[in-house]
Amino acid sequence: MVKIDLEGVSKRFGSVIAVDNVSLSVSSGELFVLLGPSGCGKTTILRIIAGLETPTSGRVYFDGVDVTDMPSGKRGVGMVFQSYAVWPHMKVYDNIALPLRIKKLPQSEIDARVRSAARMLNIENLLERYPFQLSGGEKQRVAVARAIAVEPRVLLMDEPLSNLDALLRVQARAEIKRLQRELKITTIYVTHDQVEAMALADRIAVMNKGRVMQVGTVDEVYNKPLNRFVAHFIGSSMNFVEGTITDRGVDIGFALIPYSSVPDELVGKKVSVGIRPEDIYLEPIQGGVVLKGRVVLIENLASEYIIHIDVSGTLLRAKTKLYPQGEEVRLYIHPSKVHVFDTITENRIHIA
Amino acid sequence: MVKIDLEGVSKRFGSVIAVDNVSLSVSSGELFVLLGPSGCGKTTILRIIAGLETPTSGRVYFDGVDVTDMPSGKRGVGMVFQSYAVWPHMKVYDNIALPLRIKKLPQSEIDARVRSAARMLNIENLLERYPFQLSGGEKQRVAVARAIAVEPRVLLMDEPLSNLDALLRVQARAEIKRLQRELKITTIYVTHDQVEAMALADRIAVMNKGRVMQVGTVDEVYNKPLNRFVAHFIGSSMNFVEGTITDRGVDIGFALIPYSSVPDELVGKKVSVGIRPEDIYLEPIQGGVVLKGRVVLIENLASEYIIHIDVSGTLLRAKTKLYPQGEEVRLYIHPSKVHVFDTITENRIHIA
Amino acid sequence: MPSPLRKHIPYILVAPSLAYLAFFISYPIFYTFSLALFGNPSPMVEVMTSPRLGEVALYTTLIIATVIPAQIVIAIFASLFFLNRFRGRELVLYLFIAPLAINEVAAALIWYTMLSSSGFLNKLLINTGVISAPIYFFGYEFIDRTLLAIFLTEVWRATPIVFIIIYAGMQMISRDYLEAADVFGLNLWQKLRYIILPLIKPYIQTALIIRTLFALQVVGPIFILAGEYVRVLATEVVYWYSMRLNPGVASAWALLIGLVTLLLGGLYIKLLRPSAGAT
Amino acid sequence: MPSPLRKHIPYILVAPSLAYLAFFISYPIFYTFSLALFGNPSPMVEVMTSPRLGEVALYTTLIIATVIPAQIVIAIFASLFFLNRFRGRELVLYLFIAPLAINEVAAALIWYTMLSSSGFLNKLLINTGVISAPIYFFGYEFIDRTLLAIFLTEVWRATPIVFIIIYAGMQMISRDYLEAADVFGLNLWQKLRYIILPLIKPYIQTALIIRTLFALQVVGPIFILAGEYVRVLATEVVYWYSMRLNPGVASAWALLIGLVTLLLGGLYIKLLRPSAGAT
Repeated sequence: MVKIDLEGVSKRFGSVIAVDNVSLSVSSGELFVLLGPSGCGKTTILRIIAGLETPTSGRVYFDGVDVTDMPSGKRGVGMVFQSYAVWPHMKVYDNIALPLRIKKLPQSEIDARVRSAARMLNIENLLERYPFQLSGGEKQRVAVARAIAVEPRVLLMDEPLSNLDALLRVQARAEIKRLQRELKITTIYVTHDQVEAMALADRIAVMNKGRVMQVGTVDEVYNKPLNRFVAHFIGSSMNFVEGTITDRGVDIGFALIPYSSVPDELVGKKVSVGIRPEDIYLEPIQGGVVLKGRVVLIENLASEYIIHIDVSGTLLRAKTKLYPQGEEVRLYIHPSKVHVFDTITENRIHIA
Repeated sequence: MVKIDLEGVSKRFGSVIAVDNVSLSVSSGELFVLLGPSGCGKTTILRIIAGLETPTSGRVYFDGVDVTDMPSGKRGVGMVFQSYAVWPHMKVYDNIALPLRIKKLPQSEIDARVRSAARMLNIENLLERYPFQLSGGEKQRVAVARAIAVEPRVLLMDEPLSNLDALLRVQARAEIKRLQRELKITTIYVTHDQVEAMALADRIAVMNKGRVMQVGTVDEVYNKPLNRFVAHFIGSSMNFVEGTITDRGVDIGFALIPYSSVPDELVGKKVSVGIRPEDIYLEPIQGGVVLKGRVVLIENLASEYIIHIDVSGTLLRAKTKLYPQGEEVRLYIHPSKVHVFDTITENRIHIA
Repeated sequence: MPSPLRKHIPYILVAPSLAYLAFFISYPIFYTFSLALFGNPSPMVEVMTSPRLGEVALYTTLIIATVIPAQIVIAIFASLFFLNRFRGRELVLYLFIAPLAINEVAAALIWYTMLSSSGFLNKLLINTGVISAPIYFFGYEFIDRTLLAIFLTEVWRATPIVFIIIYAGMQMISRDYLEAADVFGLNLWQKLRYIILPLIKPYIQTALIIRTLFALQVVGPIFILAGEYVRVLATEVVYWYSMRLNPGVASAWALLIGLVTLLLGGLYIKLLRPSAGAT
Repeated sequence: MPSPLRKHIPYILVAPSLAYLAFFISYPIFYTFSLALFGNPSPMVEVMTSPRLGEVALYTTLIIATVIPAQIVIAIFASLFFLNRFRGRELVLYLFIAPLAINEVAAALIWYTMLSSSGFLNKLLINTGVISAPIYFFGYEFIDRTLLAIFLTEVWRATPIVFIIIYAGMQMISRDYLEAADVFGLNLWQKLRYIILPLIKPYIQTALIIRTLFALQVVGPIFILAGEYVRVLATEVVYWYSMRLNPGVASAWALLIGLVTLLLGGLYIKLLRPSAGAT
């Protein structure tokens, strides 16, 4: 299993900068997720690692060996495409076997590998089918089986679950996680779905506009987002309120969020304050700041409610298991669950 | 605002029965959601109401008037298509205005209606754009604006949010809910996304294989699913365990879920027992049944964990905010949160 | 393998294609140019000042300006018709495009036979008492009717190709666009005018370009139906080459065909610019 | 409006189309049938027992069996070539399909001129000293070389249409299928063999059918390059009609063309059944 390093990788398409000076290290055996909105460059990075694109500048290393100019087929990567790219004119068996035949492996070895991969993905009964006879979930398994049958040094997955429906997606992601744990292949997984990213990842790189915004574990990117973009993108969509830092805390107009040790140089700074819907409570909490608001809309998700509340003209969303009693409600937020970002640079301001 | 009734509506395509003897009543001003997996017939029902399909048998009434054979254009419906169907060769203004021009409304009236609809959907600045210059979310708003500008008696929406990305979808669904509350147009909304359905609906009809499985409010379909299909489809995907009813409760092999008043005639019946991941606790609850298991996989979603636990060979998923301490864990479930279904008919067995 | 070499592989592999292009395609074209332009007097100048030019321009324009619009209109209505699913649709469709399988010369011969003074049409009309003496379609004195015969033959023979293009275009229109029109109360004619025609513009354009290209090249049918007395650009090429043994002037006429094709093609592209975003 | 009436509207609206079909399309076709089959002796029987049949079959087969495969192979390689994005690609592409804009008769005249005893090729070869006396391509004694000239002309003229079809097919192949092949180590030839060719089978089939259809109808170029001594199905139609004034036998030959077209079309469809699921 291989360690992958990207050193200052950039990629331009004409005048568009798809990837902008990205350096990353993926540890051996790790499940590393590239997360970001469409067009953020995550797929381009994956394709550069696969050898399907040549970077405009920068180098790619597999275990310290420069593979930047190595043809894709020589890199020993297995790839699962978003469209699955299961060749439509071949049976499932031949789809998995063709890459092995190309390598001129003995027939017995090919058969053994195809059947072993099929067993792992639970598609042994589909080997004689054509792709058009398969459901989306089955095609996805075939694509994964093809990728692991070549016994790759690196497994690359480009949004492999995005074409499945919600229930199946939740099951399939647990299967992928279990399979990766078992095979211990260094895996790079691209997705735009932050829940999927969190559920799968050992570490996540959050990307935006060709740049890496933050690399970290799930808890790091969720609890300490380094900038407004990461805060907005991870977790259920955050409430943002404009405010100003004072010597006693952050003034957000309709309330003051108290902090004890505000450095003098920050006083007067304009900030964006982010609060996650799940961090707004309808019942008193210890050390909580209280806000008064009016309920404008309730979305009933059965196991919880999303409550849209007008607080002095600002609309906040709260996620709670309590159904609000009456139109007027009190909200409670804890200063430690409030994220403060510089309005101009959008970077996190560490304040306590 | 109109009341809609379907009476024994069926639709066959060749030998395929898309809709199988469906009767429904949608109240005046209600937001009614048709929910089900793809191919369940929900879109066909919407198209029959729109007048785009003629039912093979059965009748459709608008306020008691039989409209089964009335051409679509005469029914006074506004429709938002899944693909939006915003005509690509016309500017946004003309897209909204064309249906009004066809009705030969005076120019001033047309202009007023287009601008009012655009204002409501916040697309006033897009009126001179062509559809290819719009994002998916903007196209969706144009489609809604076009549908409400005709001042329809019924608003029909066919998965209008399915082509948007996750963040936008959550925002757009709240907007649709607010708009519908404001306009009070009878609205029928088709989706395969159960979260969306719950967030929006006054009432939900859950469909499967051309039939209506259950009609009810969000709390009804979530807390008292009438059959295994509804239980599985609503909420995060349920754990199912096979069991047998005894005189003291339901025996699921590795535990007994106690019920005090089991009718004699049910004793010995084979049942499927459904437990939602959010109803499995890692800490003791009052009146809870305890199970022992071994953690096999943890998905960290930051604000909660999905924990895959092996309980005597059966895999259960629990959704919890607690991180399990060690491999061996105790699980607690409450009999009132356990759903019991007949293994053969798959219908709910009421037991307490 | 170092990156620069990899980049050149496609070029190296296709060197034979380039050679093929250069010698097999380009040479004959440039050869025609040189034949048409150089000489004393230049054949091109000869053609442009010849008295035949006016006559050729008239008939060429007349044929193209009647045949092609008729074909487009027929093709549009036929496409609307075939969009309906009905029993035996496939059979009728094959019948409709059957003339494609018939050689242009054979097609002209069929129509010549049918329209001749002792042909089917005259027999029918005489036997039913509509006329008492045969109608003559062919001969220098009946040049109007000969043009009608050419029109019928060309429409019969080449409408299927226009139909195939326009039908393909109509099938590409998303069903949703038409259903939205239904829901919002557009009737059939309003759908045609506001939705279908604007959306198939690119296909109409393609059909116009292809048909003009081919219509400018029709020789056989005109020789068969009109002998030497209806002169168009394409027949001039053959006439000057084969009968007057003057490859220079023939090449000049051929070059004119090329120029007119380019000109009309450009005009169609300009006039029928697809509406923004229509795809 | 009651439902049954609504259902019939499309039919009522298109009655004119049906009338058009019946009289304008079907009649001429049936007329040809009756000319070919009825008579004493039946022209069809006459043709099937005529000594010319063997000769016609030989030359028709020879031309089709050499020209069409050559066109397919050239078109496949050209398509592979044009799939690469390179500078000036559009220009080269237009140049490649330029012969489409040239009339078949004009094309034949160009090649006749180039290959004639005093034409460009002979001048070039004599001036460079490769040969001392001109090579004769035309005339009954040089029938092999005439066939070569026909081959060259047809390949030059009609390969672009094959190219357009096959190129369209290759562009339809999802990039992902080819990139998966790259990732899994297939080289260019393996990609062609295992991925591209199986996936463009339906397009090769279409190209074969269209080209066979049109190749069976070529008259002008053969008359120009080979006069009367290379006889194929299509030239027989014209010969019997115009020179022997026998519409019956001409129709019988025309009918034979139709039959052979259907036969070969069916054969291609059977042999090149698209692989399951390839779309």
